[in-house]
Amino acid sequence: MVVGLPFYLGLSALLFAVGVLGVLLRRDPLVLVMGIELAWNAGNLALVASARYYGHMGGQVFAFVVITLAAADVAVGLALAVLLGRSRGTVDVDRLRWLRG
Amino acid sequence: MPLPRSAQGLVGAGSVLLAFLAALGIVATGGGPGLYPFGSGGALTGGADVVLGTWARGGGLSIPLGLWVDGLSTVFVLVITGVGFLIHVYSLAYMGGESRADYGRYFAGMNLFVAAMLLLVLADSFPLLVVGWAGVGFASYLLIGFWHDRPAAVQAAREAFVLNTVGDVALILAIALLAFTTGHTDFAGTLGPGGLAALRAHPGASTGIGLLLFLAAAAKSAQLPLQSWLSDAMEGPTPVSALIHAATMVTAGVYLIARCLPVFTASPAAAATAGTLGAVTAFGAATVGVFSYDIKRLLAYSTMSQIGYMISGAAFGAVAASVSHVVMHAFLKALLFMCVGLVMHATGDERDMRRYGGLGRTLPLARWGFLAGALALSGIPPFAGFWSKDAVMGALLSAGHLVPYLLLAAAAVLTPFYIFRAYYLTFAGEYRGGHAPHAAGAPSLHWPLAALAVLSVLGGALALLLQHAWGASPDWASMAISTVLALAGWLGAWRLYRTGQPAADAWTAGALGDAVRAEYGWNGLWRHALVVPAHALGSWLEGAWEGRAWPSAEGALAAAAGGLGRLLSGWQSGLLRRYALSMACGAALILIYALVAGR
Amino acid sequence: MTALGGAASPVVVLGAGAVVLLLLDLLWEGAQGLLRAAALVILALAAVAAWGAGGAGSAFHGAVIGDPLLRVTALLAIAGAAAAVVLPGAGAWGRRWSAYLALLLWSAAGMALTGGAGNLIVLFLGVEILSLAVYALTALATTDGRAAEAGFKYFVLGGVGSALLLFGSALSYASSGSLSLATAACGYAPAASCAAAAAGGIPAAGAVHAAGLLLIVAGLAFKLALVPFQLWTPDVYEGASTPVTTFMAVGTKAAAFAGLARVVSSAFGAPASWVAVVVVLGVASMFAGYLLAIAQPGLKRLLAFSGIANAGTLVLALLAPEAWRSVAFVYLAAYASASLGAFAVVAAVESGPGGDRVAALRGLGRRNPWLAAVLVTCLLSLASVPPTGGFLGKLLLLQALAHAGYPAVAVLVVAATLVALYPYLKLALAVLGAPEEGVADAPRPAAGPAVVAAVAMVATLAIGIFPGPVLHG
Amino acid sequence: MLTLLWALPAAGALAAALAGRRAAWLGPVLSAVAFVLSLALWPQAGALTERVPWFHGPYGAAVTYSLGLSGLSLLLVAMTLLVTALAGWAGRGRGPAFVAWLTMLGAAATGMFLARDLVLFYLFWEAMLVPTYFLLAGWGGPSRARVAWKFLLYNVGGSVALLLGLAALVTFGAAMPGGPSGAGAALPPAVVGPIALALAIGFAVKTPLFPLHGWVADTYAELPPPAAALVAAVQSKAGLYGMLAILLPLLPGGIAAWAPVLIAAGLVSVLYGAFVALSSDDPRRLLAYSSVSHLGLIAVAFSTRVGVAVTGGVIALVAHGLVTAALFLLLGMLEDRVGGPLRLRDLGGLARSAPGLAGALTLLGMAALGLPGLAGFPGDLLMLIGIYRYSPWLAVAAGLGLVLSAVYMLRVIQLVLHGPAREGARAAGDLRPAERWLLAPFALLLLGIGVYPNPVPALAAPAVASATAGAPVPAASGPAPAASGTQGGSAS
Repeated sequence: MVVGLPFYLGLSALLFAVGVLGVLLRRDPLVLVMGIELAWNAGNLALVASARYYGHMGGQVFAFVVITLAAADVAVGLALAVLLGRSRGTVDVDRLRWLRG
Repeated sequence: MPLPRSAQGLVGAGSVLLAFLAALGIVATGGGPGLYPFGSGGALTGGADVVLGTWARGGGLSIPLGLWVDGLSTVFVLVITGVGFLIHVYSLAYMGGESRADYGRYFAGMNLFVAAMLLLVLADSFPLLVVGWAGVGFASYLLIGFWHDRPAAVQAAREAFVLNTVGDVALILAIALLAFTTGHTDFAGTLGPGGLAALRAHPGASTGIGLLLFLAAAAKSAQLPLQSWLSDAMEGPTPVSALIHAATMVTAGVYLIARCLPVFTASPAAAATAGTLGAVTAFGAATVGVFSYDIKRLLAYSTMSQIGYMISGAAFGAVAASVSHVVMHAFLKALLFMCVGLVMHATGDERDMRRYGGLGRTLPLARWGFLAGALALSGIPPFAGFWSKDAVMGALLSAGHLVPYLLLAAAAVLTPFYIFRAYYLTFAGEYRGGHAPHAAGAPSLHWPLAALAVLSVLGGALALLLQHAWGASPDWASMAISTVLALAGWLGAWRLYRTGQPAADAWTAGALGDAVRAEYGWNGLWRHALVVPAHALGSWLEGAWEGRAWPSAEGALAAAAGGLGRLLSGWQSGLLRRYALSMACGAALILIYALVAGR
Repeated sequence: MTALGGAASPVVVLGAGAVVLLLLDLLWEGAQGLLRAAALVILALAAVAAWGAGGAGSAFHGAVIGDPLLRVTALLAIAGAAAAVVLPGAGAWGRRWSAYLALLLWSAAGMALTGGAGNLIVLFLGVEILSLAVYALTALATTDGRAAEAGFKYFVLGGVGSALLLFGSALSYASSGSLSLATAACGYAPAASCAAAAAGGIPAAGAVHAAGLLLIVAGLAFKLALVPFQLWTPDVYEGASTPVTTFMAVGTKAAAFAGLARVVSSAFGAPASWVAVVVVLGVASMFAGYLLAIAQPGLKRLLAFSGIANAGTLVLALLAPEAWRSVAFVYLAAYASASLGAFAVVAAVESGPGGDRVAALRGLGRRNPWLAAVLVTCLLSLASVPPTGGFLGKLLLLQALAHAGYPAVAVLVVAATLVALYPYLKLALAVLGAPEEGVADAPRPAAGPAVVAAVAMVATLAIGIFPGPVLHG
Repeated sequence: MLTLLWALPAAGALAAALAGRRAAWLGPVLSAVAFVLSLALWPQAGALTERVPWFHGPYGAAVTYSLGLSGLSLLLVAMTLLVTALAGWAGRGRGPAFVAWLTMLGAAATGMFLARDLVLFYLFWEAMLVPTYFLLAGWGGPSRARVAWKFLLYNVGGSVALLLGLAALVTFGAAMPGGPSGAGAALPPAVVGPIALALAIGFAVKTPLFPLHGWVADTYAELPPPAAALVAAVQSKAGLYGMLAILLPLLPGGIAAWAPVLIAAGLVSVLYGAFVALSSDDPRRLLAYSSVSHLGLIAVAFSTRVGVAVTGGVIALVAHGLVTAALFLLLGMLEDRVGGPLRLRDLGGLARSAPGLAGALTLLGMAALGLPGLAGFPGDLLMLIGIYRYSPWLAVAAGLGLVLSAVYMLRVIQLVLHGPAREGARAAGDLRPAERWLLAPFALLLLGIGVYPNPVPALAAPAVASATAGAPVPAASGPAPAASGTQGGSAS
């Protein structure tokens, strides 16, 4: 049974869901960053699979761009997490309630 | 800085005299009262239309600005200016007691009245007639409430004006219906042959117009159902009552119905209604007159009654008879009011007849004047009233309108009774008043009275002349009956009150008398049926709606907006993960919608 | 290829400029005035490039499209950046002042790129460059914890937003086989331009494509702060320093709208499911934005919600296929100038005792008439009262909606305007009313905010009275 | 030249605002100059236009700054400028800022009456709100803040509805009659109904008609009398002018669809206003309710689209403006004498101590209730004739409104003037010469229009014709009224 494109799309949707749930359920900033990365990579997977399916290079190039941007994103994210830890002492996301209303 | 008293008087009376002379000028140049206004088919043909310009034009309707001179208007002009001048002279001395400012204000009011009345009778289109019509109402409002520090006078003035406004609005609606039916608002267009044809083509509309015209006439001439204001209007000075509420203004209604004869010929139903109501008023007012104690109110009811005659006469087509009665009535009623004026001056403005008595000796001129007026009013030949009142009754009898005739006949008996009751109570027997009466007064009070007395006695000739000119032939049979009726009424009063004893009047005191004196409770009816509920509705609306309903509605709106704002700000909880949750839900919803709706 | 007039020239000028600034800082230590002047020069150059790029046609084989939309987006981004450079309040950066300026320029470049995006890759790239720079700008603005909190919140939610955009692009690519925005919505465009998709023929291509397109719309809706993705906006606006907030309010909205317009405009004509989503999001944002603005104590938060509401209104312009460009340009320009003016007043007032509390602003008219005049004009423009630009924008929007056959939506816009009166006019009237006792006199505004305020006020009124040039981008 | 008409008072206002006390007289004087100028333009009424291209909307609809002086706008402009000048002169004691805002309101209203482009009309329409708000907020009575806010919400709400209607009109290329000929594309029938409703709501708030009248009584009660005089004389006319100049000519179909609703609202306003006026004790609120009642009648007359009724409405419009302005100014003089706001209960017997003032109040009161011979009557008469043609029962109800107006206006005259003198009236001195000169123009105009009203309908004829073009003449039960209305002579 040939594993066609829909299967890959299904898998990437699953991955995307896991990533978003990771952001929703966990309180540790680092895990949040991981969740975001997972969601991004789900997109990558779908891109690469469809590029392979259509035989274009477009999808692959897009994947490379996404990978580099993900790296930059993680760098900024971790820096912000460290800054947050230093200035607020705690690292629990739910304690961030100064700004509301 | 008002003018000196004499100058005010001169200007006031002089201007009316000049108007009278001008009127005589019209008569001299052939435009005289001889011109019977209506042509063969009953349409308004005879008469010169002096057009000055366009009063207003818009939307396919053009209202001319002009004067209409024919027999009918000339007669009225002569009466207004003639009797008006006499009353102005009379009031020169009568109003002597007022301050200089009030004296000037009085004559201003009187002149405004005469001007408005002349405009009313000379207008050549209905809108201009309404201008005069309401001007007269406004002048009467000013003059009834002349002594405006007396609450009774102010209340009477307001009641008079409001009821007049009801009449004005009825007249305006009539004009609207006329314009709707005949496409015009001027006399030539509406009452001329073409207009008459249009009216005949729409009997329904003609009846409507007729009824509305009667309602307007009823307001102005104090006929049922809008008659309650006239008796209260006696609060004004006596010369005002004489001019406005006896001789001229109250006859404006008669002029209107006479002028609009074509409408009543086009719809017999309206004519019958107007005629019958006129007769009922004549009879009703006469009964109230019999029981009255206040002499001015008595004369007011007498006027109401006599105008009932004129209205029913005009409505049933006897224009000549009814107009001649207008003229005669102007003479005799002005005369009676002047005599009452002298009596009131003598007795310190006392109006209750029970405190009169024996004034014949102290006021001989007033006594003989009152007698002459009474004889004329009662319709006893050969005095003035007989010729015109009988002509009206004769016309009704010959035309076969039995019920109105019987009512007028009954009134014809009551009239001599109540007027001679007043005569004897005032001038016969002993003086029952407080302080001793003193006869005084300048000559200017006396010679107008004398002139009117002569006219009341010999006026019959004028009436015959007019009726002959307008083609009405006297009816000898009804003359006989009228004479018998008048003498019977006089005999009754003579037998009962000859000695001038107060006991003779005891029978009018009872509960029945009070009810009748209150005009059968009619005044109260108006007040409770309309005035009280109007004020109640007004205060409820202001209290409930303006006071509470609107502000609370606006307050609720503002509160809702604020509340919603606070509710939503709860959503802005500040919790990062809750934000992420609502984002995820949003994306999920969109995804589901895409899969379901997208192709 | 990269002549000054090329479609991508503004991006290049801004990017290179940022690098030059960092080098300058290396050579002259701490010369803040010099760096500020250099930044302004670079921005001016970029503006000229943007003006030229507007008519330059597509570059990089259609990856970047130079048209009036790009010109307007780039110019607004540059205006926002210029305001951020001039307004005070960025002092906390101290030694790292050149880094602040560089990040500003890079973010502006990202906005210009998003504005001119021709295909999905460039769109995603532009959005990410823009976002990353702004996360940093927000977080490092002040030393207290609020900025850090705002920055991190913005980072996490921004990450999820970009994930939506990415996954949407992937699905769209999967079903249509093409990355170009011209055919992104080809599931709905006339069949001719989507021949490639037919060839691929994966099962349920239509549904997958619809999902892809709408997820892209959702991702951009996050950036535009439309309901339900708008929760981050008030916290981030309040947390960040005023110049950064000003830049974000003007630039991000323009860029995100341009991206959305490009994605959606290729699908005009065909009955598409995105219309319903855009209408629902737009109307919800309008009402939520104005209602939430009623009870806001601070002017910055009030302007945040005003931004949400105006974004909602702006998005509705897309419903009119022919007229959306001119309507959007006028509305965007009017919103931008009004926001710039309002934020300039905030910058001037917030250092005073009352801060940007609405209560402290009461009676500003008596104490500082010129500042009050600017604030009132901007508030009137936001409440779309003539003769300001806001009114004209709304008038054109109503016309477009009426002509495009959406009378119901037009009525909703009018109803929302009615609700908008309450917050804006209440504040405007309080400003002009009598001051509360005990509130000290407002400090004389520094040169920066005064200039920005003046320019913004003139721009708001000019758009209202002579909209000619703006109408055609 | 036309721009001068509204630019002069605007310049006067600015001068008064900037130069302070010294230039307070400039506002009224410049308004008076503009008034004279407007009279000078009388012969060219209908022929004068001014047009400057402004910008092109998205659908090629050219929006131009264009002014035009039709007969109707000449009437309203002249009245506005006269009232602005006199009210400004009466109010100059309250400081230059007051005069500035007052004159600015006059200028905005003049501009609106002259505007011949829908967008320009809307600009002036909104511009009228600003000065009224500041007059209220600055010089109002005790609860001025709440009332100013309520005024703003009602009016701006109404004008937002108007914005929707006008925007749609401009989109479909409709242009105001007399303005540059727009694309003139016939509006698609489906759209006509809703646009007419939007415009009707906008105009109804300003007129005010029954459900939307909440703001009138409070606003007139809070505004100082000279300001209330101008607001009452000018703002309420804006609503009705809008109906006549925009709604009727451009959307005949729309009006026909909404006529029953408009007539019902108008009729309720007539009776509601009259009844409430009957029992209100504050003369300012009473004048407000009498305005609601009278303008409701005019709105009914316009909605019937019968030529005679619309002509009558125009005359009544001008008459109401003059009468209400004069009554408010007189009220101001009365309040200066008695000190502070009046309660009808504690007034009385003024006729004794101030005969001049009594005469003025009686004359104006009579004009207000439409006494024939004064300006109120011709308008009421023609309106009733026209309304009768539309439906007899409507005319009867309108007639009831007139009777009620007589009752409540007389009540005011008698409570203030007659009866025993109460302490409130004792201090009142009679009218000073300056005050007599202030009221003289009103008295003259009211008498003039009352006796010879023809110039007014003649001026308004083109506007009436365009407003009632194509209106079905209700089938007269008799022969159709002669179209040309020949002078006298027998009807067909």
